[in-house]
Amino acid sequence: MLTRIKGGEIVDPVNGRLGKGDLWIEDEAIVEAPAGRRADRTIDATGCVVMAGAIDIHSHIGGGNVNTARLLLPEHHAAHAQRPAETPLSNAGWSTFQTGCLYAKMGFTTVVEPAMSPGSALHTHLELADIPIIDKATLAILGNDDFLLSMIRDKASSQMIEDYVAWTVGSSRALGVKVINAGAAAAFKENVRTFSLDDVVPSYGVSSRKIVKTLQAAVTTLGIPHPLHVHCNNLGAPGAADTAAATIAAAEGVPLHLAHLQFYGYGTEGKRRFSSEGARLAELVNSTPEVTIDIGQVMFGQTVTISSDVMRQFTSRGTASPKKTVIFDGDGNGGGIVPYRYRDDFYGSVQWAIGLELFLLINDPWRVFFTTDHPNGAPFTAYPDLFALLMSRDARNAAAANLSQKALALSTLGSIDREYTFEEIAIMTRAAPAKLLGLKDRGHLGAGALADVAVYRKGKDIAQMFREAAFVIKNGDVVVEDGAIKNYRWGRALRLNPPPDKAMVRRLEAYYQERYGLSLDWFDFPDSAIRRDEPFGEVSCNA
Amino acid sequence: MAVAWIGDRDVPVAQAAKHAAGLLVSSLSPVFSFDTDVHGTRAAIALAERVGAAYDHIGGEALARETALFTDRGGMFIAPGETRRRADVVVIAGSLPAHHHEFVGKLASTIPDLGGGASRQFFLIGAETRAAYLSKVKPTRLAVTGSDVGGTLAAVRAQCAGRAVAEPVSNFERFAKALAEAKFPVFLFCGQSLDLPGLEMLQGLIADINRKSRASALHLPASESGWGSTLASTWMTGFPMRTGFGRGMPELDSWRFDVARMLAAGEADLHLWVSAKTSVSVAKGVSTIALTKGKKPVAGAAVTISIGEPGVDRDAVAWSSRIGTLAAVKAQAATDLPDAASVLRLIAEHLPDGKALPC
Amino acid sequence: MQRLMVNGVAIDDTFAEAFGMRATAIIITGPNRKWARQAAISMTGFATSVIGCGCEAAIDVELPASQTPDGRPGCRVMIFAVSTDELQKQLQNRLGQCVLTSPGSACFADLKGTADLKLGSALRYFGDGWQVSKKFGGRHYWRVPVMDGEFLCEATTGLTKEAVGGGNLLLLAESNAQALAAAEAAVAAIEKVPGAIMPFPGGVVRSGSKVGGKYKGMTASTNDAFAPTLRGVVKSELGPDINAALEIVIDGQTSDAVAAAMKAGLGAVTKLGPAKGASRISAGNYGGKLGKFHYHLKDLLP
Amino acid sequence: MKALTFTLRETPPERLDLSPLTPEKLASVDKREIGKIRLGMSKRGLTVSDLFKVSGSDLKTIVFEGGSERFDRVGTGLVDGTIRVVGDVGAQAGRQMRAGLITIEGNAGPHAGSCMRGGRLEIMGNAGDHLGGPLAGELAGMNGGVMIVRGRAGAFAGDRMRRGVAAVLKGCGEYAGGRMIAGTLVVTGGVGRLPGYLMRRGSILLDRAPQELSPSFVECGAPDSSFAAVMDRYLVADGILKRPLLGKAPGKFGGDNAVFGTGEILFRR
Repeated sequence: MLTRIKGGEIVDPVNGRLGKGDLWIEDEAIVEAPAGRRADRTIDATGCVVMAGAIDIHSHIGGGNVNTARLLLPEHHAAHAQRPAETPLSNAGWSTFQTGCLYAKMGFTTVVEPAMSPGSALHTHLELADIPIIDKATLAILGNDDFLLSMIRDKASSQMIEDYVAWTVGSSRALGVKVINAGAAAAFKENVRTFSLDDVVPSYGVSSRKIVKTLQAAVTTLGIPHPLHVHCNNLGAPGAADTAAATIAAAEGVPLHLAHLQFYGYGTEGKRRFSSEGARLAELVNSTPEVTIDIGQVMFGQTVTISSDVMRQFTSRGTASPKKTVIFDGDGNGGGIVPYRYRDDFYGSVQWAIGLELFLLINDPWRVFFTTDHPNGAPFTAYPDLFALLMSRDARNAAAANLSQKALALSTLGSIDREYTFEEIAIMTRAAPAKLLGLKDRGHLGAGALADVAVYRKGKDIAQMFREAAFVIKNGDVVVEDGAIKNYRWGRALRLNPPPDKAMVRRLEAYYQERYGLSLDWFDFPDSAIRRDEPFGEVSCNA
Repeated sequence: MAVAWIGDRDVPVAQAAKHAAGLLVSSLSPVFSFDTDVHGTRAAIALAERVGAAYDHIGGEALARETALFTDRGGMFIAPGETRRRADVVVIAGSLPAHHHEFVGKLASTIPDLGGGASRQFFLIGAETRAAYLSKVKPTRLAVTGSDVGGTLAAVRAQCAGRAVAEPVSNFERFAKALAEAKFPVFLFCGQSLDLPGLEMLQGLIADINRKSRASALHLPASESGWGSTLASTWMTGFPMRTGFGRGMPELDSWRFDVARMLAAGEADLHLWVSAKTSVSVAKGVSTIALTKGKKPVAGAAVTISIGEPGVDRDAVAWSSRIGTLAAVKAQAATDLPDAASVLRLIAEHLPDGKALPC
Repeated sequence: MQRLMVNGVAIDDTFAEAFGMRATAIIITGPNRKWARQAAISMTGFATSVIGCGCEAAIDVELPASQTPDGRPGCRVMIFAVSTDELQKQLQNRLGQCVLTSPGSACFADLKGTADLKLGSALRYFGDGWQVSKKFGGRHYWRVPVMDGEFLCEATTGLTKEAVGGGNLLLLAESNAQALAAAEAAVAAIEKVPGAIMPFPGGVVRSGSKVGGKYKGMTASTNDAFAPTLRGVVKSELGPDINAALEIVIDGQTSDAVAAAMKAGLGAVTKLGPAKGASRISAGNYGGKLGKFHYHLKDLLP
Repeated sequence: MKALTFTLRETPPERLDLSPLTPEKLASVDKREIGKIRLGMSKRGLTVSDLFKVSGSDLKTIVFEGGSERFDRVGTGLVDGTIRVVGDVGAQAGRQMRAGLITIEGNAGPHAGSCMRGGRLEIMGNAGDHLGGPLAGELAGMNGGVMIVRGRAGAFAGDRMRRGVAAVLKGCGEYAGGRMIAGTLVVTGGVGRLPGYLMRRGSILLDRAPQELSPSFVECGAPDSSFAAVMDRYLVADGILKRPLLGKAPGKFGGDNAVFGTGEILFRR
């Protein structure tokens, strides 16, 4: 089927296409304007902005810890307003089904769950498979697992470590590798309560830095497109900016991605010893081209923090609101669920301002990514409001007027005039994420690209524009029209598929038999276990 | 071989499914109870939404208590693998159902290899515990005269915090010493022998210990399929089991949607039963659709369709306490009996809108 | 000065001049009348004048067991001060030192006012974490464990800004014995008036004062115009037949309470008559310039 | 004006959600639309006019003539006025009510007075489990007001109670006052096993010594108590009890020592 999206304002920075024009789609792909053919279907995009489908690189949308958070907070789902049923299970608050619908309505077509414990990969993929419409991907967590730490301690060859990383990525169907507070979860099991970049994991004698560098090297050598995705040490602690700075310095010319940098932007100035280091971190990012970051913006209201940084979550259980938490010592990382309410008080205001400072002071939209670390800084449903804050200085000032002025005085936010353009938004949320993740088929509107398209009706209310897209097209299907789901379909989980090294498989089989009394089969699964047609889409590694 | 019946009459599966669909459509208050794998659960919940049904696990009492621990309090938990590799003190709170004895027996025959613990000591909380499967490791019994496991847990926690008790815990000095020296004590628990207050008390004890040192709890569910269904229900609807769709949107109510209660109270007019392991007893005045593994129709059931047992007749995805997560299970002896999900999808295809289930 | 005569007692045509104050009232109960009174007396000791004591306080009325919140004998105690802060401070100190300490005591609010003063809310910390808060029947209590059980104390009591301090009667007699008899009669009558207290010893003050004095720092000094031994050397208010004067000072929950108290006192003294008691009754004032409340004796005659 | 009266036609064939029928919710409903309000909670979805004959118009005084154990959520969130049920009710009667008066002349199901914050809920018959208790996920139960059950209550009476006074006159089941945060639970007629289990603060007041206590409760003496005297007088004066409950010097168990040990069970000796 041939579709013509007519008369919209096309924003496609990758192909340098900016301005009014038509976009043509044939079946699942974008095509050049076909000479002499008539469209089977024409979508009127007059007065609209036309972009590629958005890509979220860091959003906790499924897997064990996310599900535990749902289980912990039934009273929050119950508070959801009653809505008429539209599409299967889409009125079930904070479910997989609703997640896909809500993302699609905002024009997002690919979302990465960034914290999959390899041991519970099947559970994660089953949840992702029940997220409709959009494509998904996961990052596999390494860096607190005994097998890796033991190899580093025993000075295993880099080849062996790469084989292990490749096996983990392949068997867990991941698109990349994440390391979370490297070594801290292992140290916490031995009753260590704080852990910094150069602290050493007991029983292994391996430093956090060593773990990060080892994984960074393996990821790079294996040609995994997405650089090692690092959740630094000391998240949330006043003074964590020093840790983040040290981690940025540790990139040493090799690509490294730092997740939710906002949560490390905390200094120790002022009466409360809590201040913004947003400007300092932005400057460091600007001057370190091999580093990319995402923000983890804080927006106000009730949320729940979900993290595999079990040490950090344990530490913050006293701030839980409502007062109930789950702390899980898993194989490797585990995790913690701590409900939290961001208030527009001093601390909340500082956090809010730091995120915006990072967004606005990091110059290169190709290296800064749009996230709230859903749901840790805010649920992803707050994205439209965040777009408005980035694109309008007036909107920022209006929001800032209601916050703690003492807190804002400790940040540079008030002095920043920058407003994001549609082109920059398209880079940050489409082109750059596709490049970062190695997804060549999306993030742009050039011929041959996957027909993932978001059409937004321009208006004064930027938040409203991004909240309910006029049209969203996924793989050539119109899935959203005027903010409502029109078509239910099943996306895929994008994965890498490096071939497993036979010696490594034998080694792991022996390891699991000896240490767990289980065969390696327990930790793998056939694609058929997902029970969807083509549950996975394969992405190739760099040569 | 017949695999589907309408009443006593054997019919093709499609005809039975069509009849079942008709009953579901005309039912005003259908209820589902099931004991199946994750995919059976997914299909059952998707069908429940379509026909406005409430669903529960078969014999869901203990599961409801374990669920309530998570919804009402949360807690600290540990993976079974870490338990095996780190636990130098193992405390069994209450008794454990037989299907966990093999795993605990493995704990008893191994020692920790991580975290520095050199041996493994066992303690049992609750006077009623008789753990023959642990006889080799000579567990120390912690009990309070005249108290059940709930009272004993309370006394253990009070004594650990240095507060007075009316009646002391037996062998407490030994336990206190073991805790003080332990690298990583792990408490094993199950909702079958602990009620919700007992489960909360145990978690309180663990929270107290974690102020200064480490400890955690290993959840050994009363029903593995029940826990798997709980996880699937939670991601699909936002709610665990005992959720109903009577008003369109999912509502969680562990009292109202206790399916056994609903049947006893005459609140349900149709009962869809899904279990290849156990067979339904048909309630009076309730038309029953039985998806069960049998060679004969269920007496009194309006429709019976024979299904394969997850992991036995059919490949399945099920919760496993061995790894503390969902596992792909290969059929032990594959048969061509359809799995529950296929039959449920088949029924859905005969609903008036004819749409496929989303699961 | 014109004088009215009532039952042979001369009444000066003058007025008592009084001031607005802050006040509160509480009920103190005990295991029996003796210990209820003991706690109340201790609490209101050394509370004769705001000049030197920070507050003025006394038992208002004694309450039988049937009229107290916990069914035990009790006393209604009133306490007056010039500011809310001072009142709170005095209340807290006196409650803590004199009521909390007294065997078997309990303490309840007995005034609904415009603002709250802390009672138990201030003392609860004595419980060192073992104190218990209870709210029921629209009231809030603290229970503080002590050596004979629990000190039960309502969390707060009311503050009134309508209170009046400094109502007075000057009782002038031919002899000391007659002056004292008149004063006792007045006190006995005024004790029955609800909402009015007499903070001086036994309700009586013999050291009436004037404002200021010749020595630096003295805010008040002896009322020389009414001192019989100075009758010849200063401008005296006393006639030749007067050899002793005693004053009754009255603080009231309201202005009406002060007036009622003065009226009761006047009635008792005039009823006693000059032979056994006072031959003349006057009142203290500052010419009407300082206090907002003026109680003319002629308006209060029986 | 005559009370707004809902006269039940026949036993309801499904559970009903009666939360729409409160003075404040009905205030915004056109009188002709009242009959169309959906009450049924199954697919059947019966409406007001399917179930009731409606008469009267005084929104502040609502009467249900006839009740059923399927009457759920009667008086949810009541902020003013009175609701009277001449009959039984189901689950969650008076849930989250803030003020006003609800009288149930028959029995009530589970979670009666769940999370109520104020007002008065009076149940003439028996109540089910979780009297005043929170629903799944909620961390506090009854949070104020007065609740009286003139009959028996089930297990977990006063679960996670935080404030207010709840009284059960003919005894209740196990875990009375379990997980209490604060507040006062009065029980005459005996309590089941393990009262006060996991209570952090609060008072459980009994007319007799409890039978099966957790060993984490310890005996704490019996001095004269002004509190007992004040509470006894309040309970009688407020029409909750006919006779004083605790007497001059009640006995005390302190606990739950598994938690902080700052709760109490007081009982008449």
